[in-house]
Amino acid sequence: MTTTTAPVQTPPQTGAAPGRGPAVARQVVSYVVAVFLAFVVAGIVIAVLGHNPLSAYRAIVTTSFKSGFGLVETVHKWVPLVLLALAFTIPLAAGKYNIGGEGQLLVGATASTAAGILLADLPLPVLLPLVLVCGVLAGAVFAWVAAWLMDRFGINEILSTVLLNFVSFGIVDYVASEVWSDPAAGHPTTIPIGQGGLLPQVGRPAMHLGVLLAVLVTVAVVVVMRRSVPGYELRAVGANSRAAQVHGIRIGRVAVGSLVVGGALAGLAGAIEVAGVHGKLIEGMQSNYLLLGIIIGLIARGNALAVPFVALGIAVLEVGSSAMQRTAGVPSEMVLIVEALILLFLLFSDVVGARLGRSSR
Amino acid sequence: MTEVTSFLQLVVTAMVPFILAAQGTMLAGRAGVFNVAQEGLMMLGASIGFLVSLKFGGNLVGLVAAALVGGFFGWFLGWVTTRFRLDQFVIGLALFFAATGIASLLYKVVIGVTLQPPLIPTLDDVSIPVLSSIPVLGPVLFQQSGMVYLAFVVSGLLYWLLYRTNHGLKLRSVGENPKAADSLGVNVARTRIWCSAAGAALMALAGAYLPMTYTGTYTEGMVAGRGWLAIALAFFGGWRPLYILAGAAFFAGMEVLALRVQVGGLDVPHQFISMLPYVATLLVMMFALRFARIPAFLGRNYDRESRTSH
Amino acid sequence: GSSEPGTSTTGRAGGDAPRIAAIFSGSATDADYNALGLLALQAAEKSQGAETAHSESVPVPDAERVMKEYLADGYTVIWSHGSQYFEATSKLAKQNPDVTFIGEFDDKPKESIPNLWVLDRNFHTAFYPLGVLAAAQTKSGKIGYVGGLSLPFSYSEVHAINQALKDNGSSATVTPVWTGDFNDPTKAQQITSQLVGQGNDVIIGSLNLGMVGAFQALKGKADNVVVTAKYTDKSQFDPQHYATSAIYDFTKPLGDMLTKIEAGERNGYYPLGFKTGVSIQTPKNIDPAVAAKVEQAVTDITSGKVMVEKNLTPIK
Amino acid sequence: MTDDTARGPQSPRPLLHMDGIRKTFGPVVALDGVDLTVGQSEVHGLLGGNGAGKTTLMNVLYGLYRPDAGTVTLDGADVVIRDPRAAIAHGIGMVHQNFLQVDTYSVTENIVLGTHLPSWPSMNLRGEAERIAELSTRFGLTVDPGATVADLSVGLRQRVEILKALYRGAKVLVLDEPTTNLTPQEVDSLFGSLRAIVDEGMSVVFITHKIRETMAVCDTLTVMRDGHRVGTVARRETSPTELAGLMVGDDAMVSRVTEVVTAGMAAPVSGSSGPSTYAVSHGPERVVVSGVVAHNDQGVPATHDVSLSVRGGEVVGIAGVAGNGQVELAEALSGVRPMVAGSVSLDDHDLAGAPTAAWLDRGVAYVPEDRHRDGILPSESIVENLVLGAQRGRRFRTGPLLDWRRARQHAEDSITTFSIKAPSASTPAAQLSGGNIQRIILARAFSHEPGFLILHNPTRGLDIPSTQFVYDRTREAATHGTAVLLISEDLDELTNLCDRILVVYSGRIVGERRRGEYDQYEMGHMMAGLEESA
Ligand SMILES: Nc1ncnc2c1ncn2[C@@H]1O[C@H](COP(=O)(O)OP(=O)(O)OP(=O)(O)O)[C@@H](O)[C@H]1O
Ligand SMILES: Nc1ncnc2c1ncn2[C@@H]1O[C@H](COP(=O)(O)OP(=O)(O)OP(=O)(O)O)[C@@H](O)[C@H]1O
Ligand SMILES: [Mg+2]
Ligand SMILES: [Mg+2]
Repeated sequence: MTTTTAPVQTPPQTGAAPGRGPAVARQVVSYVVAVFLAFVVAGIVIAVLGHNPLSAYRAIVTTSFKSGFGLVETVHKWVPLVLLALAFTIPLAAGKYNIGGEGQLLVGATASTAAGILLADLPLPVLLPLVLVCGVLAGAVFAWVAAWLMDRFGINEILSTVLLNFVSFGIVDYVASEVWSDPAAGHPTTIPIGQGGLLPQVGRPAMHLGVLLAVLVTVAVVVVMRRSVPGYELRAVGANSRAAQVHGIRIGRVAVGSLVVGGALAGLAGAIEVAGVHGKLIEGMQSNYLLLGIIIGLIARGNALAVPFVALGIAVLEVGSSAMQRTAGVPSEMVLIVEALILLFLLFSDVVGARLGRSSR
Repeated sequence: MTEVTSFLQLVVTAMVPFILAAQGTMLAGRAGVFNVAQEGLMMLGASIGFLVSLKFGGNLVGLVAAALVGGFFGWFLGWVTTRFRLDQFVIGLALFFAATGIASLLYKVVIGVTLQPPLIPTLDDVSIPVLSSIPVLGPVLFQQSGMVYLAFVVSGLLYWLLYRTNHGLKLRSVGENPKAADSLGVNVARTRIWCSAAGAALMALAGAYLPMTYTGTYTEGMVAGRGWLAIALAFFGGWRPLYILAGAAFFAGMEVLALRVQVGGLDVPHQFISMLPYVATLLVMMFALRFARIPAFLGRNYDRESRTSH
Repeated sequence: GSSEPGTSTTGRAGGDAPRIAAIFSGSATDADYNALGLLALQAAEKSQGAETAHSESVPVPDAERVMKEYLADGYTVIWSHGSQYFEATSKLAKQNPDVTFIGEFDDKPKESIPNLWVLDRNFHTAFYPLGVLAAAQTKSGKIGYVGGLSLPFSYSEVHAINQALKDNGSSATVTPVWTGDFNDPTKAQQITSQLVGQGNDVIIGSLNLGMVGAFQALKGKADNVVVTAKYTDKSQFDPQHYATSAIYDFTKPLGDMLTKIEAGERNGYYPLGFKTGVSIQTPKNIDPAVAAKVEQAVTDITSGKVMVEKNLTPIK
Repeated sequence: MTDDTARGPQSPRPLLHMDGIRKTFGPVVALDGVDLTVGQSEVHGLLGGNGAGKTTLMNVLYGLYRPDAGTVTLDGADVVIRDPRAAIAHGIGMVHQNFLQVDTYSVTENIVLGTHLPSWPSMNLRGEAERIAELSTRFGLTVDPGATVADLSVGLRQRVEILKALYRGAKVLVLDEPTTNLTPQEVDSLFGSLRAIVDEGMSVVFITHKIRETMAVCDTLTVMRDGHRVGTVARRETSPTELAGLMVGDDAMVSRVTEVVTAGMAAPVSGSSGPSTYAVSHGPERVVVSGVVAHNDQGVPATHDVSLSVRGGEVVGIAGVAGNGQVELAEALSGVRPMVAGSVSLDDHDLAGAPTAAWLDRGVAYVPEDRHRDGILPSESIVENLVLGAQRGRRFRTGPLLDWRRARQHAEDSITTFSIKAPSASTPAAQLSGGNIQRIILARAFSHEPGFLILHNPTRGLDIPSTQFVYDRTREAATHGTAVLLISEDLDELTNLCDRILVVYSGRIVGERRRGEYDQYEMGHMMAGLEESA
């Protein structure tokens, strides 16, 4: 371990530079192993409960792919999942945990609905963008509240975002049962938004164009994260916020900005749910997208490029879970357990991988 | 019973799940383990506590079973984060998912299809002679179920353990500077694993309290965010047992007050009233948090042979 | 066939027998609204020889997807059990003219869809006699109404109680409170404790699983208080305070509608009432005179002597 | 300080013997069959460059690291030391380089931590506090047992560390680079305590890379290099040059690094000065600092009214004991920490109040003290680390996007010019050694072509060749007209490099000396706040 002094010129050792190929391959292998083990363990549980694991899994896989209908349902589910996963992942890159995706989605959906109802008569080219923009802005503002509390008062963002979720439930309930309530709905639901606020549908079975929007947004996020200055600064803050600060990056702004952008994406998810799926605000429309978004972000290990693919896998699982319940009689809670197992095995595969790597040297 | 007394009695009853879950969070956190699975562990505790009480008769068995299962989850969290140094937050969330799933699954598997929801008897009030006849405070503090006394006794014991014993000195050092603790022969991994297990057991007890006090039955979603609030409470209470007790009074007070306002017929939409506890918590934290200290190593794993973890 | 709570696909396959799919909002083991749905479905299976399937715990936003899955599986009758699904159901009905739908609603729908049967639950009808009971029973003049979400049908129940108070010349007041969730027993327990603490001595519950909590609040305390429930006989929860329950039975309504559907009548309006599936359980723990008044109210409504106004507007 | 009268008799049987110790960390062989023998009642110096394995060897002895091979004998008996608990039981005490203390605990609590104390009904530390007070007077290690350690100075915290070992009845006391942050006076007092400890029959292992210090206090010396023991010599029979040869291992190299090896060796003598061969004629005043007040993280003023100026080509030093406002000053002068009052200008541009990025653009470059904490993005590659701070500039951008190809080219060039040892430009910075991380930070600082270069403890923890590299680069920058401010706790380094030295105490500049007037003892007095002079 001799170190040379300048100005002696020693060429850097580049011989043993590890290529990117094997690293990616290792990642893929660890995903495959984790998913496989999770299904094996869950299969054992399913069998113990007295069901047939194979037919359960067949139900999961075939629902999404055997019919155009299943495919469209899966893709429609993918949209909020991928957006909420990004809403979690982007702040995560800066070391911040956004657990408020569901509140941001709901507030975004509320604002979209408000725009769609108040301006119901506007034509599509005006109303639709308005509906979407209102959702995005509302989500961003709601996330900003948490970010401001964090930045100004040092309140842990996990807490503020979680608490604000509960606040958003009240807001939705109020709007859907007092402000623009649809008395015929039998559930806290608003009246429908104007026709011009609905996303166009294409194909048969119909798919809404929010899917295209989500794809574009995902691509944009990946490019921004990898190639742009803000993306770089975001990663720098996440890697070492002090070093980033010393080198001129305003870490407070980056952290706040990342949460606000995350909130904007969650708000967009809410807007798309309104404009593309429901056409109105429905209490409970946030489903379990928040938890799934977090799982996706964690399984993707915060890598924005992996998020859309993991989200697709989870969408298949989720859409399949009710089919599994219907046709194989397996309680749908099993899917939650499978997801937890995938996460656990993924982490363990790192440990095992590191051990194997060490012993093979 | 006067109105004040009955209000306070409800507050004290509502404090218990907050106290137990937040003290559990605090105990694990003081040793450096940041558990975020409260919500799931409480559901699991509620489900197990209910099912075991039902099947084996007796709330005590149910409570013990809930604590053991919760403790096992906590032990697992402590074990994988010390032995394999896996990320505490990710493991915590995975355990939250798993516990949530298992809680509902167990109920479905054990209860199956019946048209009569099974009930367990709720805990009886135990009134402490003499003390319970003090005006106002007597019925509030000394005419409650055993779990209420347990929650207060646990808080007191934790205070004594942390600040008045040698074990506490060691325990706190593990959460503040594990390398220093390790270099003086304190067993960091063992301390963390046990604190995490005991903390999670308290969380499961907090969950088991709900069916045993409020409902006599288990329903999905009965924890209703109290687990998340327990994390807030741990921060709010500055990771100190007695402050947490005071914080729990505030949280429970807000919860009961929000309902009280409705019952009193105040003309505010009930949706806004339901936001009160959360908004009030954020408002108070804006000011209270300045004084709060968090354990320096909270949520961070310790690796003796790594040079970066100090 | 399987005995799982999640599913049941039994009965004879093939033939002309209808294939009925139902969606429920909660677990069919709830001994409440969803269990009633499952009972009706099982009865239909027996009497009509139908093949049935159902999905539990279907959230409102997912209803459309789940029903579409049944459509894809070739079910011929789809029943959404709960008025929260009505929107999605009528939308699908329009899109799938070959399948017959049964939707639940709390009013007469404005438009009639050729392949949609509407089941109007008319909850206000059953709450009028409960109001009569409260008026006669209360000593303190304070009546508590514990609801879940503040929905139009809940408002109609409170209005019906108020009408009963007025009709009986009672000066008692009703305090409506909302737990925010029909299935949150913890909140129901806390809120009922407070209502009782405030001196309310009749509690009218309009909750599903939450009702368990409302009863727990009284267990072993407050002898003078009585509680009424909804949907099923809930006396087992608290024999001491239990007064009565507005009992609902979907077997007859579902059977009637299925028979008509099989006869080719693919749409219609089916109101629930004391002749069709609704009854007030014989009251307990109260003065027989009061019980007689309740019975009289039911008779008067059935005969048309008393008209209960269906008022779905919010309460001031 | 070079007093060598009191020396205990060398006893025949060694107290401690380590034999054939081997320890690897993944691919790195940190110790390759190392032997060490420590006699009774001696101060045994352990000397070696960075990464030689000194700390690792002692961590093995203390049970913190588990060796791959080798045995330990104490007092003639073989012992197995699995963990620190076992080490303590065998009478081994260790003072780590980064103090291992619980900041929020009192001195007493820190010292008794980990021992068995009865706590029913409640723990009582009064008796222990008295014992600690007694120990401190006995060994000249006075400290208030009730104080919270976070409030103590570095010198006092070190006493707490030594007391921890003595309290546990250590027979062998290991001190890992204990002098790094001490004033010369504190060093003398420490050495006095070490002698007192040895006189009571214990032995001390004293780790350092400073040959001067080993010559001052050690009885015997073991020199390590690259995980091997390269020699053990008695202090009387050796010379600094011989030791330097052993440490560096390569005679050609020794001549190139003499400056580092001999730094400060002659300094104690008043009036002597470092080499003056490179004295340059300084340019105009480039940096003017006046009245700077900066707060520490707790919001308490840490610097008071600091004014100074630096000319182009001048190297100005700031001397002081750690914790006297240097961190805050360095950060304020580099634009990282907002100033509460005062102004800083570079080439007549006022920078106060501007965001950090504007300072960087103006040509202020900062080499922070803690390179891991403030200097690098550990999980990111060398390429990304070299872009840090310049990401908004035009250099690495095409349009709105970063041009990673250009950045990579730059990284590869820097790897060559700064002799960074790394497998490739995409290696994560965390995998590099301290010296190589420092090279990355310097490469980044120099790529900004700085007008004002602030270096804070730039050679701390670096081995001799890397230290020499930093010295060479610093001078090179000065000859190109950069104004250099060198903040350091190492007086040898300051006297060696600087044209002028300002002494800080408690956030104030309390004295100034020019080259030719350097006297380390006098400066030590000022650093301790004892002597106020202009
Ligand atoms: N925890 C560790 N993980 C990985 N490598 C380590 C670790 N500790 C030491 N090393 C490596 O072992 C070698 C010896 O390091 P050690 O810290 O013992 O050196 P040292 O002589 O004490 O140096 P210094 O003067 O810098 O303190 C180095 O190459 C170092 O990188
Ligand atoms: N925490 C760590 N984890 C893994 N590897 C490490 C760690 N620390 C150091 N290493 C490895 O040990 C090697 C030596 O590190 P160290 O910092 O001790 O170098 P060094 O020998 O002191 O060199 P330098 O003279 O440049 O400081 C590095 O190349 C690095 O790969
Ligand atoms: Mg080193
Ligand atoms: Mg060392």
